[in-house]
Amino acid sequence: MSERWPVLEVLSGGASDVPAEVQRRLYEDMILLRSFDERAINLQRQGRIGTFPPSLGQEASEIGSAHALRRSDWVVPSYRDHGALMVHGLPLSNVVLFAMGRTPSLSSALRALPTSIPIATHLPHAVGLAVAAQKLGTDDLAMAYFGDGGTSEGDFHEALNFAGVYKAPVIFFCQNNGWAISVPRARQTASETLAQKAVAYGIAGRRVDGNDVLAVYQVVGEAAARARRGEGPTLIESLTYRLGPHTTADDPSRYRPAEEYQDWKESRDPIQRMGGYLMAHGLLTAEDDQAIRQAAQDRIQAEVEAAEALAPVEPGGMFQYVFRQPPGDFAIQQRRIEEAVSRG
Amino acid sequence: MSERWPVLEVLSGGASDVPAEVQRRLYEDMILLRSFDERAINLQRQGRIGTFPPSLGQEASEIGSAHALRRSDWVVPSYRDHGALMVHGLPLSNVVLFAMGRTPSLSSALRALPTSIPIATHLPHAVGLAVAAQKLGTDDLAMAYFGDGGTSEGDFHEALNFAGVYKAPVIFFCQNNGWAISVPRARQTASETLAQKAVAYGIAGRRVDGNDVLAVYQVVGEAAARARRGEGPTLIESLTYRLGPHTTADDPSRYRPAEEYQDWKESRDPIQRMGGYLMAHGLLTAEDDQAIRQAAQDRIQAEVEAAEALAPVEPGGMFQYVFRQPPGDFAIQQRRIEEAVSRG
Amino acid sequence: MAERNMIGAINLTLDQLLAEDARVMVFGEDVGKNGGVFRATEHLQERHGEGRVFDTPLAESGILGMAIGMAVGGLKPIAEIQFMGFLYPGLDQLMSHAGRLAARSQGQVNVPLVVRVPFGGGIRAPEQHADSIEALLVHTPGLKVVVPSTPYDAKGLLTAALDDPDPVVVMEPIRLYRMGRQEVPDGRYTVPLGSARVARAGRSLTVITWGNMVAVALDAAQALAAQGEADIEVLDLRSLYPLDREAIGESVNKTGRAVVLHEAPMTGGLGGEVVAAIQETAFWSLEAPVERVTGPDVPYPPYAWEDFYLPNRERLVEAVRRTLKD
Amino acid sequence: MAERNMIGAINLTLDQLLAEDARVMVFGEDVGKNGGVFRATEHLQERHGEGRVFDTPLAESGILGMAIGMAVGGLKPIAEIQFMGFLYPGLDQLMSHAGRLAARSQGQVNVPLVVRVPFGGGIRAPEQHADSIEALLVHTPGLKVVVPSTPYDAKGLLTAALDDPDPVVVMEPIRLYRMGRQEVPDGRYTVPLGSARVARAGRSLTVITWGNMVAVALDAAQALAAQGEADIEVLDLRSLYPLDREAIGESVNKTGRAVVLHEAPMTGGLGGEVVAAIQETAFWSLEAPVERVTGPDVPYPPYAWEDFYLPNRERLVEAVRRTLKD
Ligand SMILES: Cc1ncc(C[n+]2csc(CCOP(=O)(O)OP(=O)(O)O)c2C)c(N)n1
Ligand SMILES: Cc1ncc(C[n+]2csc(CCOP(=O)(O)OP(=O)(O)O)c2C)c(N)n1
Ligand SMILES: [Mg+2]
Ligand SMILES: [Mg+2]
Repeated sequence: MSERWPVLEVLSGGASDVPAEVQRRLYEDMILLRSFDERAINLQRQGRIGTFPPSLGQEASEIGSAHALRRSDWVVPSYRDHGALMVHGLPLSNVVLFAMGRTPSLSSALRALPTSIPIATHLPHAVGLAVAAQKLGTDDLAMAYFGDGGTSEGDFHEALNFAGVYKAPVIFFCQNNGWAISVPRARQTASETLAQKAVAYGIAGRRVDGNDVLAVYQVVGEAAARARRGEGPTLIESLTYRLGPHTTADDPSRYRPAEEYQDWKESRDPIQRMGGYLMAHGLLTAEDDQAIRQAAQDRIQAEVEAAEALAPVEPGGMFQYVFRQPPGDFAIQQRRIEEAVSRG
Repeated sequence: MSERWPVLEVLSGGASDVPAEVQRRLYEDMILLRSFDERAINLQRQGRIGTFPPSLGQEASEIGSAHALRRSDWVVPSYRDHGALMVHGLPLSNVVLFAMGRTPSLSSALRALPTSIPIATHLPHAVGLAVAAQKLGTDDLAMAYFGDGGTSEGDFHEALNFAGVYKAPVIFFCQNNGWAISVPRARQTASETLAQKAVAYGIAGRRVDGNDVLAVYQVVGEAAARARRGEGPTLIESLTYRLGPHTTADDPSRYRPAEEYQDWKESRDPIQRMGGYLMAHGLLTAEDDQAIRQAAQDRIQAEVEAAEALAPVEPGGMFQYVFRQPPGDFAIQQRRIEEAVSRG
Repeated sequence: MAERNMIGAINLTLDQLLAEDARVMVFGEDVGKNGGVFRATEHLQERHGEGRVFDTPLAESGILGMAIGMAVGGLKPIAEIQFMGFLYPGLDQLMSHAGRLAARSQGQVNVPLVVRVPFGGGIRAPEQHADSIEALLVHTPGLKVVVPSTPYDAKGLLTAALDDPDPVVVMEPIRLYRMGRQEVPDGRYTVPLGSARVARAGRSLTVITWGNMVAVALDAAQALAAQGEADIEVLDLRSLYPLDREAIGESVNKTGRAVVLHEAPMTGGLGGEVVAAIQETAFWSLEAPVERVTGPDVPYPPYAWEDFYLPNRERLVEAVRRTLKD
Repeated sequence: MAERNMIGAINLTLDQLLAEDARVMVFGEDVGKNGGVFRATEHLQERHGEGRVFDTPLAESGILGMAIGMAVGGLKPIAEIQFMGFLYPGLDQLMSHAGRLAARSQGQVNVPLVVRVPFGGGIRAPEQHADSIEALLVHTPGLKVVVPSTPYDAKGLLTAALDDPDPVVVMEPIRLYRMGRQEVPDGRYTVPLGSARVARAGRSLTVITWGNMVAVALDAAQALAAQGEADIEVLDLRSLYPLDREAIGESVNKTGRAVVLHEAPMTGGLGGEVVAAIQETAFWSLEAPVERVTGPDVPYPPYAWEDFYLPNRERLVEAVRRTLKD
């Protein structure tokens, strides 16, 4: 079966026709994301933020996919997609605030839904956003992010089926990072590939080397073009690997073979691969690289400081946004809590 | 795609190697089912029973599939599968009682779950029964019945995926009768066939002419043998047609093209086809046929009389089976209702 | 203005809402050509086209999940779930998402979604076609829940639900769809969310109820009045979230006695909330314990038992008598 | 007998139940090699094999649906749902099936299923990791629901749940998993379903609660006792369905006053049912309105707000004082 589902690679081939400045930008954003995740893990260890889900190792998938979109497209993310959202325009300070327990999700004024913690149940929203774009006569699309584990949920199925029936302009971007917490991909489903699940819905399915940022950029670009032409949805399986823990609360050494991890870390790191490629094609020097890394650190430092500078939250905040038109009960409930707080 | 999913037919070929008495039995049961449904529609029109879902036109799928099972296999039916249950051993009087609103489902002491009205949400139960058979070391299997509409529910997906992962001895028998109430198959999913949905789960998929009772018998028999050998689940798409209304509360002329109906009725009726085949092969005479039909009428008459002879229900009946160990509240709630009834 | 039954009022309202705003979309299982299993959407596809009124695949979570996305994406979706007993596979979308997206996004996103769900018993339907799960929805933060008991309110509440910027579930009592007619204005009007209605004014005791059971309450009230036994006030809540706690308090403070009536099972039913609301707003006026007359704690039974299951006039009258005796 | 925390008690119980009956199966997301995200199933796969303790695909409806089939098919499944906030996509299986199959089959089939679900707040977890939806489950006919608040009860209730022939949901308060140790017998014992526990005897007022909030109630009771202000009785319901209405009535008839305490949102919460139960069993003893101290009607907030959301000693003490004043 897998010969019918070839894995697209670009970095291993010749020169890419992606403009040099875009290639460079992809590399910079991967470094920014990696640096941010490392910093966040540190902040968590210091007790300055709570549980955090790093995307270490998945930078090519996150960054390459999001760069292939327009700002007017909808991003529908899972909890691990601060990388894609950052590319779409999300300030990193929002990510810090989220991890500080000050926002329930990565929310923003962008064309993006807030990050969704329940697995795969956000996929139908992407279909709805795509249907809305269709009915409103735009050529915008929606792209949902989720993991290999997410393919098992019923909502994955319902979303892809609806998308097929309505030929909705939606991309289902599945980061197959090998694991759903401790459950390996092979125990998640008996299908040989995840891309082949597209067959069930009469829609397009693609596999891509998810640690090859140019390949990811290309495959999403193609799916987006198809969607905008009215040719319907695409399921993309991006083959990558989570180099870190599931979240800072997880210990992957309990369940994951050390050799597997070593292999991915040493020979398939997406940043090293892109860095090597850029250098080989004369698009990056060691000094550039140094400067990019320093700029990332500086930017992250500023974002963390911005987040930490905010005043403590007030009780009213949890009532504020639940409804646009809140019921009378809210005022009473809020007052009672405020009174207890002021007494306590 | 559909050339990869050929439709098995038998009646159009030469002589079958299914034993003559089995062939004859298949025919008899199809007639019994057809006669029963016609009678039930009549009873409903006379107000003697409530809403009823006939399986007119689907007799080959119902009867052929169930005959391929053993009594120790589990049947996991939808609301339209009194035919399969009858073959498995269900007294037809139970069907009448159900339609009289005296039982919530077709329940029985057989290895069968009660009929399920919520669509497709019974499919995971079949997986669980199959896993139980597996773990208990038997070679029994479970077979779930559902329709084309049922393939859209998330539980269809979760069930087939679990079955694939556990290589469970389960058959998913999908009667594609062309319609889910008023929604045609083509608006239910964009996949060209329903059988190809098996690809998503790495399991076997088959298509069969669902109005060809010998083909259905064969395809289910093969899937059963595979399941018993530990080779895992099969999704079967049985191509058939609902000749009647969805239920007696439905009016298909509102949504269904008359020509489509005429075509299926006149040239693809499963009973006519099998009758013709048996006569052509010298296994049935016109007098036999007459006798079979008369026997069916007599049996149905007896079953209807048995059901109608029962005494009216008592209030306690609705409390009786909810729990094996009911809470104390039940006695109080029941008493209050009984008092009101005796006063009223 | 014409006399209409409830299903007619709903059909008219949908037709008008579709006509007045191109962003309104009506969809669900069998709502298109078939016009809905209860005919609530009859002729709407013909009139407004397949782009506006359309069938979905058979998947409730998909319907509601897609509807959420459509609402966020700038449309005004009105989704139909065929029966409340088939809302279960779609509950997650209401509970994990519709009710949370506004809070989750800190107000960046909101979900102006309307879900119509026929519910309740009394029509001798097969299993799981008669469930009433208002208590589950009311306990879901971020959702609003309304339930009309008259054609007039059906139109006004549905219009108000569409106008409301938050997700609203409109529960439609199946048994009332074709029971009785009422003058229903042709023009647009709303019945505000959160306001109960005094369906009958009275002085001796308040029966608090909603949906199908309003008719039972009015019937019992009439019987008791006819016999000169009691003068019952009937409060039709109409809006279950927000709950009109003021109207509850006002009525019970006046009458001093109350019975709560609903068809869902007793334990964990919304009756408990109403009793607590009475406790909180009218304790010092109470002259007798508040009784609940409800369905028993069992799955809605096959229809041979339906008359035993559903609260009826006799059971309500008995409860009223007990409450008046104390 | 050894001192154990709650998670240790649960782990021990599962180990023993697996050992004593080959039909017992333990499964869910990450319960195998990883031993569960809270380590409730640690080492169980090593000890009992992959055939008995196994991971499932990531799909809650699939887990519970398969578990139902396994139960009917002759096994004794103990399914884990990772957090109560992820039970939503699986609710349909409990509501349409687990709770109905016995009635639906007129007793031909029953579902001896145990579902373990960590729930509740207080551990600064991300969104949807702290929900408490007992009210939804209690209102579902055919289900039993229990919630331990001590290591001893955790073992006894889990064993009783397995012995029970009906489907039982065991809600495990996450915050109590590692909070405090208690002597837990090594041998088998059960805590009967349907029986509340007087966690502290008192005469002035009854606080009725369950799960995490038992600790808050005991804390408040101690503070009020220390100041000589009041002698509070704390009733730990332990079993939410069946509900021990007798114990509620007995306690409130003795004290004459009550406050109901839970962390779920107020409206439609189980607090309403408890208030109604008091109304029905102890109305004539009541000297003041029953108050509810609960979470507000909002989705469980991000953890910066957690201490505002969760009922705490201060809020309970204030409510007790108000109730005593009347
Ligand atoms: C509906 C639901 N069930 C369970 C969980 C708990 N959970 C969080 S992440 C996770 C694994 C997800 O794996 P995958 O989809 O592969 O994404 P990844 O974390 O690898 O990016 C689980 C089980 C959840 N968040 N939502
Ligand atoms: C979960 C759920 N949603 C909706 C319904 C209402 N309903 C009953 S039958 C049906 C159509 C089923 O079509 P299909 O699966 O093709 O089976 P068929 O009736 O054709 O045999 C619908 C929508 C239901 N019973 N359950
Ligand atoms: Mg993964
Ligand atoms: Mg069909």
